[in-house]
Amino acid sequence: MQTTTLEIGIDYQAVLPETITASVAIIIMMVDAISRRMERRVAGTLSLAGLIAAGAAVINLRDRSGETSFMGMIITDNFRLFFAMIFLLVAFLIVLISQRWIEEEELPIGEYFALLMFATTGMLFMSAANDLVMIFLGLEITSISTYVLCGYRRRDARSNESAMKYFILGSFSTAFLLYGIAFVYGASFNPAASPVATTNLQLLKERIASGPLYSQELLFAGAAMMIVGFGFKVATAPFHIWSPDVYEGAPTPVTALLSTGSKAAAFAAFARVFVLTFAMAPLAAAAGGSVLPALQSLSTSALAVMAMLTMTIGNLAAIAQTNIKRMLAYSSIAHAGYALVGIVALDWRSLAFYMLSYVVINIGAFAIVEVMARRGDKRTEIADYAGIGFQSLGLATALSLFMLSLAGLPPTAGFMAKFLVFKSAWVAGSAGHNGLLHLVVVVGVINSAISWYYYLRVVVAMFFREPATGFTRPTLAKSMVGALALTVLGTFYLGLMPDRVLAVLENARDQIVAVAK
Amino acid sequence: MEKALFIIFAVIAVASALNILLQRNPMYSALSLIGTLVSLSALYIMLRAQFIAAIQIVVYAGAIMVLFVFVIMLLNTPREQSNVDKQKWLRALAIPFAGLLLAEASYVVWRVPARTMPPIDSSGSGIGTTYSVGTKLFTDYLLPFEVTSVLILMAIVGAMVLARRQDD
Amino acid sequence: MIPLSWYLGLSALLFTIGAVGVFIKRNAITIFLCIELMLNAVNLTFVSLSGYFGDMGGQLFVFIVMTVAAAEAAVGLAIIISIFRNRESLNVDDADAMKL
Amino acid sequence: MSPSTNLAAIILAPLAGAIVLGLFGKRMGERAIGVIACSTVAASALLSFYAFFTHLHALEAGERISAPLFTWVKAGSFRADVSLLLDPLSGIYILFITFIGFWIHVFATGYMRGDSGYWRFFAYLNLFMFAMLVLVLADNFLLMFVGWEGVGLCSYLLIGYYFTKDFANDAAKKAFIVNRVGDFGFALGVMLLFLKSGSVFFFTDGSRGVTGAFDWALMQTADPLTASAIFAGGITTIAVLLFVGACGKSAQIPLFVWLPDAMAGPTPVSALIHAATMVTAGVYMVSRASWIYVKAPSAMMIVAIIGAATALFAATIAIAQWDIKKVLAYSTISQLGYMFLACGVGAFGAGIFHVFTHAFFKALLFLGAGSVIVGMHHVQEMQRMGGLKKYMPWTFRTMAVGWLAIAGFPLLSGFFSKDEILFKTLTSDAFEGVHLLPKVLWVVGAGTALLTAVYMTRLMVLTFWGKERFSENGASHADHGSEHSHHAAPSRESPPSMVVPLVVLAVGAITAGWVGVPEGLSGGHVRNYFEHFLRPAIAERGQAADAADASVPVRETFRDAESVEPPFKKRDVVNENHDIEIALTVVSSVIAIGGLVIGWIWFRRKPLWQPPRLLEEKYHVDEAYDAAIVEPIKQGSSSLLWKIIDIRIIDGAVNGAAALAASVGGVIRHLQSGLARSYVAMVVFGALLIIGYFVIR
Amino acid sequence: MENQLLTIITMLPLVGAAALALMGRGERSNENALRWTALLFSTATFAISLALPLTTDLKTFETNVPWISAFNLGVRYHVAVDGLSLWLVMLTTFLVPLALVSSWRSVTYRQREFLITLLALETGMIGVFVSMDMFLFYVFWEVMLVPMYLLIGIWGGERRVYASIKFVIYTVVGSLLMLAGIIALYYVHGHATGNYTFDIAVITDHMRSASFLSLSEQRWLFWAFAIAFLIKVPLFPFHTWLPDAHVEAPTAGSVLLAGVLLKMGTYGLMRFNLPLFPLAARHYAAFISALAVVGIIYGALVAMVQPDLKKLVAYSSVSHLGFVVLGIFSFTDEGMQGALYQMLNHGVSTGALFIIVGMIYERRHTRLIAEFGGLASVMPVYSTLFLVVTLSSIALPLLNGFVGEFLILVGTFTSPVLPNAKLFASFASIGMILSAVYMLWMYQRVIFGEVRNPENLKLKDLNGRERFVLAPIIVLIVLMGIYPSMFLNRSAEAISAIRSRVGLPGPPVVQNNGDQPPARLPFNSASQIPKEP
Repeated sequence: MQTTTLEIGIDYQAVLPETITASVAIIIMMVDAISRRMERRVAGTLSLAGLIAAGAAVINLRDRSGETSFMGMIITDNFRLFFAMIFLLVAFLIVLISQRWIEEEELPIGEYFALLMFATTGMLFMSAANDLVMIFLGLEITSISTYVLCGYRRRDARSNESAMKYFILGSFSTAFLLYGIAFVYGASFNPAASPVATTNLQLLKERIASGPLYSQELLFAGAAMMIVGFGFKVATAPFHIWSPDVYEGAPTPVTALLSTGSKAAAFAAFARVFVLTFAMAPLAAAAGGSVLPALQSLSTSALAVMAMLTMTIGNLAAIAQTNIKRMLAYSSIAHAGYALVGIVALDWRSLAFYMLSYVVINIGAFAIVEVMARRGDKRTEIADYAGIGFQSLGLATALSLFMLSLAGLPPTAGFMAKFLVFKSAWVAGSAGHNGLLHLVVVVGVINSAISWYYYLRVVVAMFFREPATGFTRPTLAKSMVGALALTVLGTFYLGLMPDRVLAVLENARDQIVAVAK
Repeated sequence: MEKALFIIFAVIAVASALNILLQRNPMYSALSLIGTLVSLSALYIMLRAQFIAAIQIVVYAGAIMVLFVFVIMLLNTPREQSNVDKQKWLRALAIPFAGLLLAEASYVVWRVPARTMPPIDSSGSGIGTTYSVGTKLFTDYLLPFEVTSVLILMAIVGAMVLARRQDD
Repeated sequence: MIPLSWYLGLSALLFTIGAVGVFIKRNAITIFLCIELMLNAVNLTFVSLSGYFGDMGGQLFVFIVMTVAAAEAAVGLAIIISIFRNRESLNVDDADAMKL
Repeated sequence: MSPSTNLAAIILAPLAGAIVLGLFGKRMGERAIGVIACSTVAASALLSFYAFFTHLHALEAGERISAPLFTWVKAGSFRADVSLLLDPLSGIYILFITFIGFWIHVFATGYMRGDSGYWRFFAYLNLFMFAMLVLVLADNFLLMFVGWEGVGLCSYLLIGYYFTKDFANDAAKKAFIVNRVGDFGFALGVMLLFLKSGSVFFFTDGSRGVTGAFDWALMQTADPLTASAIFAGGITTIAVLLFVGACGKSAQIPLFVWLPDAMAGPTPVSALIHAATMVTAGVYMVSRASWIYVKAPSAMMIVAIIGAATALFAATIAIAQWDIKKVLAYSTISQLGYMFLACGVGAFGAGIFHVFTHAFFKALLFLGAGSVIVGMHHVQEMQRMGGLKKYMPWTFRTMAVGWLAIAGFPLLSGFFSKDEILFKTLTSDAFEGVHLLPKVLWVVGAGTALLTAVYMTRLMVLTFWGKERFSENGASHADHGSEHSHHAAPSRESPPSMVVPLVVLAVGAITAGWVGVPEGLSGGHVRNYFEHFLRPAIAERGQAADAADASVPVRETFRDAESVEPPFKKRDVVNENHDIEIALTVVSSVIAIGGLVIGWIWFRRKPLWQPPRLLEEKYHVDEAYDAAIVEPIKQGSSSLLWKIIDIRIIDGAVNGAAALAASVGGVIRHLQSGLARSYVAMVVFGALLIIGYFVIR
Repeated sequence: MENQLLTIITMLPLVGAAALALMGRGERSNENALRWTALLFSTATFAISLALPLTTDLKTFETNVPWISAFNLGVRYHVAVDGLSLWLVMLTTFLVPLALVSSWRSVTYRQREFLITLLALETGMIGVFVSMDMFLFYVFWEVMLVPMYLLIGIWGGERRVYASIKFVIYTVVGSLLMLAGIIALYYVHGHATGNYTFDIAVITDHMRSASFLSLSEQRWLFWAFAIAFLIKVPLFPFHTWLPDAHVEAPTAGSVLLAGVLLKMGTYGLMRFNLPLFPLAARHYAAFISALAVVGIIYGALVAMVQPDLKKLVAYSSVSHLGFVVLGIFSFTDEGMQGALYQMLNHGVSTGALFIIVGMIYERRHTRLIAEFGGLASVMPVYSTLFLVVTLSSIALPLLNGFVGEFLILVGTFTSPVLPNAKLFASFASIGMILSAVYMLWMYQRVIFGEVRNPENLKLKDLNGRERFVLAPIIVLIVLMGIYPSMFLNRSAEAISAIRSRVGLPGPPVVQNNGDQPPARLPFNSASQIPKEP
């Protein structure tokens, strides 16, 4: 690596998607500043255009396989591209479901979309990161912008509270993550190598795999602290504790973003570190040294326990909820548990597919919650949904579909995702003779069964109960209709014909292959 | 000599840090934190991080803490207005949690192999100088550096949006 | 020569103090200060490792962390202002509208 | 007419009648219904006679006419065909079934006149004929079971014919269920037989590739006469299980309880189903399976003892009943016991002979009773009859024939069959080692015969002689003070449609016994035609064992039973015992006449003599069953199984699991205090755990 | 085109549902159009499905194309019928139109959605029976839950919410365990043979040629599958969802629930548990048979004391399905053929019973037995048809129930695998007595006696539509009783193939069958084996 000269090849293409989203954010701010309020809804359109352009930029990178840019700071591989597409999709859908909402709420429009774009930029960096510093930065960009978004309805005490809780706990856990990074940095010291210590993930992997390490303890403690940090961001037990309150208080589209985009981004970073760096290629023999296997088995068992705990807590607590946003928050915790199984199984592909499916379904669900809630998040109790089934058949059917898909009903995306994750875990457990992984699968399926109960409660409320008074059929904006159509179709598409998407994932020539060669 | 300096600054840092917790007035807590920051800055110099030490004073102790003090004064809180403490039991957790966390950290630190600082590079381009930091920042850390600009911009937007007056 | 572990130990001590502060203090600003203290503790670790390794990476990381801390401070304080306007209180124990 | 068509037509004719009546009967007049019902049975009867007499020589020669129709059930190695079999045993059965059945149909057209369910009644009755004929013509156990359950069904429908009356419905249900208990044994017996022999067919038929269970049985060595053989799962077990079935259908102890209640049905039904035909199906089945029984002496002993016990037991109850039909019902049970006694001592032929004669005189008696009942405007209590002789002369005359026949008055049909049974019982060698048993059984049989004569005399006396008690209250017969408001004055004699069958049957009751005059009466000069005719269809003790021992091809042994005199030990015994037989004939004549005389004297003097309560109340068997079986099951099912196990325990566990999950959820929820600082503490706690795990490992 | 027939049969109802959804929304007169459209589609499905039994070579209907091949998943769209599924498919297509007609007038609330749900349910049910790929099977298995859930929940009785949720959760608990089992089996098979596939026929074939599952693996997998199926059956003590679901479900729902859904459990046992885990099946045969026998007697006893007609029939289903399970685990041709036959019988008879109960419920809006009595006087046709169905249910010879029940008992009695087989059969035979007790007692209380409740006096006898519904069922009841060979012959080969698998690797199961060559599943699955991962 050339560090002494100033000749650094700047590969603009490699950061084009992030550049586009960040630039769009800035453009939105500028347009917002110079335009009158009535014209400000152009911000949404601008965001959509920017996202599509960013998508094109991502696709443009599809031929790269594991090339690093910016002195190893970012890497362009299938992992990055797939997750990038997920984030862009999330942002796209969130923009669609926010357009009408933000106007009705009479909140600053330009800043909202700008912050959304910034958050997207952060997510994109998280999936692209090949260095812990980039992960840290991406995480912070995402987090800080979502702190603001949570408190976006400034006059609403619940929104404030949500922002404050998220902020305090978020920064607190970031400190842990950072401390973990520092430890890992320290552990990587090798006077014979250049640079002597590093936060570059590829280098870290090589050093951990082949040794010698400066201090094994530092590495392990660092890994543990990073689990705390990531665990917090993806909301796994026992670090899930913030999410119900934050989700409930945040404006509904923001909740949708939090539970999908930032969760997926955190999972991307999590997987980048714990699947692609701190672990051996699945089924590969130990390359030498015993540190990597030891670390891997430690994190596998810790994460397995966390996964089981997470899904159980999420599901059981969801049963007792009466507020649909809060219920979806707990459901989101449970899903973090299922997705974590993908990391436990060291299979980022099924994790990625899980995230894609989950994102589509969950945004769909939140979109309907948003429509039903009306201005100021007023109708978010499950009781408010009583009997609306036949008064607003389309919405109710769609919501039922999302609920059942979240529960894992075939042939929808939710089932396919769960199936792949559990399959990976089972296969990994059988191949590695790790009974814990089998246990994870069994606990997972039992939890899925439990989850049916509370997901069905929504269906029960909508279709089986007497109609509540005072319900009027909501009108849908075109953008909302588009979002719902996309999510409904996506739910079926991913469940019925996942072959295409899976093939994209499968053809990934990723780091593991590169390292193995 | 060095050890004496270390001990002095370390004691100041820890004492100030503890003072943050002991003070009821956030203003005093903020001032205590400045004490910690300054003593850390001194330690940074001992660790051959002159540039970092400098910005620690300028940026951290200066800019950021001033921001804090401003906000504290803006909100006009000479004392904690509300004295509700719904979770007294948390105090009871403080000692065991602190003890455990410290024990775990110390165990890790204890196991870190001993190491002496490398000799100072005579060329003057050793670590910690403005030159070396600058070089590194615009080569290896170019992208992170650029990304921080996005971060800052976003923080400005966010802070603006939240802290604007209500009737805006 | 000061052993590396002294620095690391000091850093751990500061981190712990910060962490404990976060959950025993009630004033939002003080809590925030404690978080800043934790970040500084981490910075000390980075700098000391960097110094003992003769590697610039740690210091650069600290540089980035400081920027982040600044951004976080701006947003965090904005949030605190915003909540103060609604509640006239900085006590985080007052904020429990959403629970269970 | 080929045998297949002939036999198939025999069973299909009544079925066709049943279907036509069932579907269209509602819109027909009574006359048309009567014609259809009677003509189909008449057709069946004519066809039966045709079949029987065209094949008489073949049958006498021991041939079996089989009529395979189609394969009914085939799964794995299990196979059962719908195929019919005409042999001496089924031949005799179809003759008297169709013959008596026809006359009872005729009688019923008169008896049921004016009933709103006329069409329904005859549809059921025709259906019964079909089922009964299937039962006796079946060539395998499964098809036999079809008829077996089919007659049960028809019995159910006809007992409950007056469906608005609860006692009729209860009786119907009781009949079906008690029969099901018997069927339970029957089915298990068939299964065990299938397990052992690999077939449920009676006889081997190479042309269809079926092997016969009886041929298998023939090859077996006989089980010893021990109690353990009953439970050994061998041939004795099969025999005992089959007998359980027979007990149900033929109302033997302990499953007899349904038959008295079954009198709730119209009287022709009682005559046809519950006297002449269906109830003798058990005897038929046991005789049919004689091939098995002869290898199972323990089972034979059980059959004999149960038969004798039932005979005596039912007779004692019969003496104390007031309802004319109940008397006849218990009498039927008693006579059925007689038949089983015969089977049990190995005299299957004598048993069948008694079935044959009994069919005539018992049908006659029931129809006579029916005629009386119609005349009395549906009063059945004998306390309120008396002196009917002059109102209903033909009924009286024909019933008198029946009375004498059943009492065993010399030269009437009952005399010969009963005499044969008693003789075979006394001289039986079926129970080697238990020499006393035949004598005990004989004493029981003779006692029963005496009782039979007595209670039948009581019935006749109470009904036809003495004072006319039409206006008396049935419940308090001795109390003249309470004048009952409604008078059941007898009308004139019943219409010809009822009287003619009575006369026909009376002739039968007199003459039916003459086809099987015991050889001993003629000193062995005249062959007992009936017994001889049946011989190819019925196994005898020792026969098969010899066959097996001598490795003689099985088929020949019984095919040529007539020409080649096989070394039957029993036959020799019979020959030697002609003298004994004559002596016994005298004894039984004395018993019969004595019984008649005793009855006459006693009941002419005290017609309303109060019998012992215990007998009048039927030994409280029904109540005991209720208390010991029915109620515990009902209560247990309701309060224990349903309300405790199902709702409390199983559902409780399910709902409990759900509640547990919800309450755990509630607890977890309370971690969520809403206070950010506690969340921080929790994060620290989690961090401590994970770091601790990683550091310490 | 012909080999797409199964797909057409499966999907046609769904197409009908879509058509209903798209039909114009007019006034009330429109409802008739909706009903007729639904009936048209379901009848067409039945008509097309008639091609199945009329074709001698069922293989021609097989469709086998890749579905999800990424990730080396090897999921295929493989549909086929064999002797095992043929009649169950027919049963489904037969019952759905009848269920539709039976609720012709009774469902007025949300007619359109009701019909859509019913048709969607039909697709799900047929799909389960024709799937020859575990993945596909699972998809249909779960899909079918939703319409049933909605049927109970929207159109059900008072406690419909409780009942519907109970139904779903019970089923889902089992089926998700089965999912784990499917995944495990998939891996074990793929790992051992190198051919990662969900294809039932392929795996079954491999299982036969070289047992790749150890005994302990078999045991675990056996239960993973069995629990799902036994809950669905439902076997004692997993049965408590059934009475609730039945009582609350609308008539059409009950008919299909009892008629078809329960069969999926027993079908699954025969399709998966026996051929795939023969050792485990043999090992647990006694245990499951014991549960089955307990279920037979228990179900009958509890049925006896039910005050509610539907509950009574529901518990009788527990009893009857106990027979089916018993027959399956006898591992004899007789028992298993009988079990299959009994599935059909139960579908027809119990379906008819629910239709019959629905008919008086429509008239009186109560199902309590005590409310009735004496209906024979006012509704003679109804009473007669009711009687035939009752008799079929208590297994009267020459009606359908008898053949199945007797074969099962014979099979159990002669089972070489069960210890104390005779004892099992004997206790099961008690169920034969008890079924007569509870059915006849119920019949007596409803139909016989005087009309005591004046409400019952004005009841109208069956109208033409109602007679039309019951007529085909009655015909089938009689036909199946008199000429069962028509049905048994088609399934014999498939059954003995399964039986011979369970027989492996021990001695042949039935003494008299030693000379038969072991039969194969009628699918040519060998061609797929060489695929390398």
